[in-house]
Amino acid sequence: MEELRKKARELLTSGAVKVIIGYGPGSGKRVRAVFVRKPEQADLLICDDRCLQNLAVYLTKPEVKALGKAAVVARLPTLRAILQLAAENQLTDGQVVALGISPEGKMTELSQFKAIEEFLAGFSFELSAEEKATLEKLDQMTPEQRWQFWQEQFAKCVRCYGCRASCPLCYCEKCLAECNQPQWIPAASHQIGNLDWHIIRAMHLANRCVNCGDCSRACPVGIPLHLLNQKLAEEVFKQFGARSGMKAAQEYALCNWKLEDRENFIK
Amino acid sequence: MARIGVFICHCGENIAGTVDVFKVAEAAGKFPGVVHSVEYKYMCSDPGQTMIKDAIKEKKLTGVVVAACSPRMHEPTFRRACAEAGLNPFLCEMANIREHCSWVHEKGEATTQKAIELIRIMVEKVKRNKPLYSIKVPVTKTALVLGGGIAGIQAALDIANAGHQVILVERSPSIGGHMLQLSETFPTLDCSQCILTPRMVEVAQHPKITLYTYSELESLDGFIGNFKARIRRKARGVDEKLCTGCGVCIQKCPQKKIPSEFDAGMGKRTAIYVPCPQSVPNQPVIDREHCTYYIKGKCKICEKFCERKAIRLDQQDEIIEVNVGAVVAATGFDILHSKDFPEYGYGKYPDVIDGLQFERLASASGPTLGAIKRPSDGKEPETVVFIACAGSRDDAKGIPYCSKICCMYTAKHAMLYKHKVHNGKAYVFYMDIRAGGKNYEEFVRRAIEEDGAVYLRGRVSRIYEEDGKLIVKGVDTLLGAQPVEIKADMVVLATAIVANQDAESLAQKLRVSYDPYHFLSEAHPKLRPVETNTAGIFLAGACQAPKDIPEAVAQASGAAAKVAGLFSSSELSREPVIAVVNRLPPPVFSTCTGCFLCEKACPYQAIEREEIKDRKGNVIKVVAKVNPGLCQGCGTCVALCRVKAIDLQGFTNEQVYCELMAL
Amino acid sequence: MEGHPEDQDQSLMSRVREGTGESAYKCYQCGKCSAGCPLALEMDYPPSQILRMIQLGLPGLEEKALGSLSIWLCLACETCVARCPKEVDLPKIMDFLRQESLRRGLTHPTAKNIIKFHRAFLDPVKYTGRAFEVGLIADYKARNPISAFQDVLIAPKMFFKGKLSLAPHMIKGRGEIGRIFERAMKKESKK
Amino acid sequence: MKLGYFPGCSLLGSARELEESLMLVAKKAGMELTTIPDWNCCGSTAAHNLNHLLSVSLPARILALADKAGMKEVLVPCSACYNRLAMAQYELLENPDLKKEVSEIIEMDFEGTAKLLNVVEGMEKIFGEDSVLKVEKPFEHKVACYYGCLLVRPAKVLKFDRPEDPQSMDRLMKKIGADPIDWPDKVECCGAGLSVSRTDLVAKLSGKILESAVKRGAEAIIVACPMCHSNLDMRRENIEKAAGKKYSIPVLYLTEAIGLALGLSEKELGLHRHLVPVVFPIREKKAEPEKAESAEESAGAVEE
Amino acid sequence: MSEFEPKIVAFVCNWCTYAGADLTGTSRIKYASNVRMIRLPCTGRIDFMLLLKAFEQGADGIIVSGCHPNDCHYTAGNFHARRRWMMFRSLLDFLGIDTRRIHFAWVSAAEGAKWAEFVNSVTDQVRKLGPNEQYQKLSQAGVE
Repeated sequence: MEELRKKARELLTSGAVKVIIGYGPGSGKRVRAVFVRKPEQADLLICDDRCLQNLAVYLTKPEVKALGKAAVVARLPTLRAILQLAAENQLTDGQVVALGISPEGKMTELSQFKAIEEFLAGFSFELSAEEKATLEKLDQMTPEQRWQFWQEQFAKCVRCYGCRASCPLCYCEKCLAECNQPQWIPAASHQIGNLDWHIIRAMHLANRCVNCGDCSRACPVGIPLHLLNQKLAEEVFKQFGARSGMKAAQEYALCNWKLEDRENFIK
Repeated sequence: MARIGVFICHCGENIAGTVDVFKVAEAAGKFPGVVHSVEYKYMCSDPGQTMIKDAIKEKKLTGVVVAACSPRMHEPTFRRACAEAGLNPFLCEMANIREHCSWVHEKGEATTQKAIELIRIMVEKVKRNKPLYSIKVPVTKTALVLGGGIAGIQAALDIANAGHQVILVERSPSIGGHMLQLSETFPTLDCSQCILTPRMVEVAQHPKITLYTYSELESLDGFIGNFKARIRRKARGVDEKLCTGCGVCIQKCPQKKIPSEFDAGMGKRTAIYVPCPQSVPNQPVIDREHCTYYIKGKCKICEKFCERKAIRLDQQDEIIEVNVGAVVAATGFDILHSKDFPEYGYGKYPDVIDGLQFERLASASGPTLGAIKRPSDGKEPETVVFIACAGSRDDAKGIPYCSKICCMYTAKHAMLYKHKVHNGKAYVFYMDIRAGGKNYEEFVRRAIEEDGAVYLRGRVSRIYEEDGKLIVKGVDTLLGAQPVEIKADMVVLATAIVANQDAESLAQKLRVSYDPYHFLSEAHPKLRPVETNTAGIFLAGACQAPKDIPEAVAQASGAAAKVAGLFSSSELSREPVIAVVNRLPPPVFSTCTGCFLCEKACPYQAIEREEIKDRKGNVIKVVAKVNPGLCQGCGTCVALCRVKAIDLQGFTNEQVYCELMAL
Repeated sequence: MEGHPEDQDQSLMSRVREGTGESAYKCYQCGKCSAGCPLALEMDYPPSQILRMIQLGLPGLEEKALGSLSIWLCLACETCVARCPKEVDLPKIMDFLRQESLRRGLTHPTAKNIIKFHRAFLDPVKYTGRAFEVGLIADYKARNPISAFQDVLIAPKMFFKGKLSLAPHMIKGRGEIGRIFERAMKKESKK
Repeated sequence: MKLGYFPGCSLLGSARELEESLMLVAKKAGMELTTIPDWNCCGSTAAHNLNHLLSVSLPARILALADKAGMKEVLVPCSACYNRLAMAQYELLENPDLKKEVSEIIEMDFEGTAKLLNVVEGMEKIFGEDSVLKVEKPFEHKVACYYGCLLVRPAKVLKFDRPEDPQSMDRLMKKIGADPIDWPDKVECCGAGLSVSRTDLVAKLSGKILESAVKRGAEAIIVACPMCHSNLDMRRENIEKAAGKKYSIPVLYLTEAIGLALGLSEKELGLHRHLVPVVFPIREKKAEPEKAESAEESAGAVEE
Repeated sequence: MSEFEPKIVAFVCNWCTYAGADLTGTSRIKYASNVRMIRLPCTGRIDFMLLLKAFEQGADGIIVSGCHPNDCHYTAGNFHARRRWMMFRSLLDFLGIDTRRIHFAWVSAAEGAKWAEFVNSVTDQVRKLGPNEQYQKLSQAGVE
């Protein structure tokens, strides 16, 4: 943590960056995102187990961009999000400094995409055994049971779009949910609209989601949305060998194809 | 408010026999927005079309649905009729109640009901149709032909003779290509150079053809009718305007032992050289890799002896830019090289040679003046083994395809050898004899029956040297796969035809697709064999697939006809069924987020990046833009776009959505 | 699924495909294998012809292939597959044909020596874990009296040169090896 | 330096001199060879002729033992064992179902991580660029390097040298002062698997190889494989009988030739175990007369 | 109605399947009249959202069909579509949506008979599954 604060002070003092996006004290025992703009505020920064939010979400916000070059405290999913955003032309190299935090809590300054790529190459992007087991459990249900499970979940959805707001890859200025000519997604939070919304969101995040889990954490009614994204991430990897956020010049599996792609359902 | 007219065709009994057209007309009349609904015996007939035209005028229709046959049949007819009545043709849609309804279902209520629904779907669609206008693109009436082999020469001459400017770019110092290397051609055995050189001269003298030899395409931008090509003119070291082609420099050049590319290594050349005496242009180039001056910094003998003072040792490569409206790729082929045949000792034994090398041996203008002499000791070989399918149809060597011309040229080689060495023995190992073509089979039979070439069906497993002979270990499968050993003096491998080494990078420059073997791909294997999937770029010759001379020439003329067609008017007009990225007033400018995932997906590279700038010129955002010249309207980008910022005219999201809502 | 004709029956062709993953259909009978095979001339049918018999699958031909001497003469020297333009793994197919020939009891009479030798080789391995050259020669001769004199000349010389040890080597994991043999035999015979 | 080591059955018996010479050279180079504990027979030609599962399972046990012993690289001097081990490893890694089945059969987990080295690769390591070994008595003979089938094929699996015209042994021979000939039979088959059961065929195939080497002036044949050695050396009488002529050319393991050049004695290297005496034409007199003699002989043989 | 007649919506590309279905017509091959075709230029254009909307509009079964691999009029639209459907289908399955109601096929312009057979077989299968209750219940629940 001291290391991080020191680096933050350094970066701000030297003027290398104008703002540090990191975690700071929130209400109670919680932490929240803070935007440190002065070296003397660097001591606000916290880095511990509570700091899970994917701060890459702020990088595409015009208000944040207006502050100038940013450094962001970045755990692995945040680093992946940065590369994925780069692959989607939302960030350019050198625009952001990542203060990479390894799972052991060690900090590394990564100012180029290449450095982030190399840093990430040292870590596996496999789901944890626990995550795999959860998916497996769902996979082993009958379709009816799965339908039941998800319907119960989606019934709770109030369409607050917290999932969208927390997602670093939901940076579209005008989300499809707001398109009304035609109105693809019924606006009200009834069953069909909810199902549509979550299917569409999952499809849009296929091979883009970096598995930070912020959607589920943000959901006020506790829908395990990350499962949908994890499922598709696993499918994309299994079928096309692609993982999101590995390279700044990443290819997107769904705008690509191979003659050897194999399915078993097209007659 | 929409005012839609519905016109239901009986098609004689074809529709009316199964569908209750009267009931359909009545039902359609009640759809919201429909102000006119009629049926008629033959809508496509003159009176039928007149009905539509009259209704458009009288009822002030804003959209027309013709319920009849397949739009693939009569959509152009009815759209034309609408246009004649002053309605934008893209406000007319067809409901297919014949092929998709009356012909495939039994007479009855369900079928009639289906016809009604099909019309309802189209009515809902047409209500959202917008007038569209054909896209006009200006055309630069100059063609760029890449490659000066027989295909490129033919294409260039045909286009030029149709009255258009041509720029012909050839990589090597002379045009002529591989055909110029050949001795005689099958199945007529006429001399290759005798028929080719007049064409080469014609190219050089044609007022409409600009010839750039020793030049290569650097890059190509733009789209059909409006390409910009950058061409690298490699430093020749000789001023073409001054050089008379007297050849003194070549005689005096001290570097005389460089293997000649033109002679496929069978002969030698100097460092300043022309590939062969018939070269066009006949001005030499300096091969800097081998020239003493460039290696050691002194020599300049050529400069000293050149009376015209045409030698330019300090010349640099030059890049020129040209505007062209169409491109013909005629970059030809290569053959498989030595490293691929360890079992045949090709590259190890000098007397194991390839087909092109044999051509040079057999050519009257070749290094042996047409005498068949083996490379190792210059002796006349008494026994020659020819091996067809050397590398072709060989998955293990990565070439599963048939090289197409080897059967014929191997028969020719065996024949030429027998004509020149009467007592010689010619053995041909073959797999199948593929001699489809005018007079081709007869030609092969002649090699066997009249010239006595011995054909053995089977592959050769191995070649090795023993006692000065090449031991060819093969098999004859017609003898029950009996191993056969032939002691040969020379072996000629009909090595596979492969794409040029840089074919892939050329394809990427041209943005045309290519197959796994790097041959350039035609737009459709049967119906569009000379076009590529990039509009305005055409193919000729063996860069597309292995071909013989007549085929290459035919394709070149076909490509030339396509180019001449394209150049027949100064503007080209295209269907407006293309994708468009929305543009909105500031501060949004476009709902496009600039993720450019569509860019990769587009099969036509039609997605471009547009920078939106403020008044000071600062970039506010970068959004996608569709190049209307390149977009073919498949709509893959539309399905991919998360925010639906991109849409396909004629099949917009709204149109399709409303079709579904009408179900 | 892909409806390849081979998958639909129990022809030798489909058995080969199951057993080796190799398709005899890939072969287009160029004969390069027969041309390079060191023993093609000794065989009753050159290798490419064996493949042809499998390809055709006509009555009698499969038995002819399985009953051939060729499959037992194959040295597995891999010259054929190294040069095969269609990358057909013929030695692998030969291995399978030998085993199939044993399963179906179609083995060529003069191949019996070869089989005896292979069995004689494997027996000590089964019981001791390693091959035993003295035993091998003795055992092979016992199984094959006709050729009893073949190696009479060599064996004593080998002793003399210290090249043959008289006692077999016993490894500790003999039990494991025995079980490996049992399981492999059982599973293979069921195929 | 350390390497895992799998001797194989032949090296305890008919190919003792290969092990002896290899061990000596390795020791001299400071290379420690650790034998796989409780190794078993690879099953050789016999297993893959009769039972596919057995032919994979026997090597699988060996490889599993090597894994267990933590060996990263295993030197397998016998080409036949090397080939069987490499083939089984390849097959098992390619086919997860088979891997599972075989793991059950051998009662051990098979991972197959160890890299296998054949004897030529082993010697390249032991006698490589940075080796401490010095050539003391150059092996100045014209030699025919004979690789046989098992070292180079199938190339897809073994990925060793150029399968049609390998050079690695030739390079090693040049290094010790020998003059390797260019000849076409480097990778021809000697008849290995039929060594005992069809001596007639083996005599024919091996005879062709001998003839080709002698004809091109070789003074020794250098081999890497016990099978090749036994066919060319132990079966010499059979070959001579079939050919109707005598051949005196000795057959040396490459380890023996290297050992000689390093100054090791013939006895230590086990040269006395050969059936064909290791004698070279005397240099001073030049090799020509003897070669001429053998050429005459071969001409005579043809006439007979 | 004595038996349940499913509503089938087919999304087809203009160049292969639409033309193939035209050929079914010109060959006068009869098939179930349950299908309604939506013509699009290419399978690449078929947005997965269209399939969702079709279910919501009461479709009991859905057909998606286009050119065979390598035959796409636009060279690669069908390859893009294939990847999309691979993902979409596994997502639907993961959500418990009955994937037996969505059928994919490659039907070329020459395969008029295949089109008829395919439509018939899909219609039969969906008829056996009965009405699309999952979605019907959702829509009822959705009425506010």
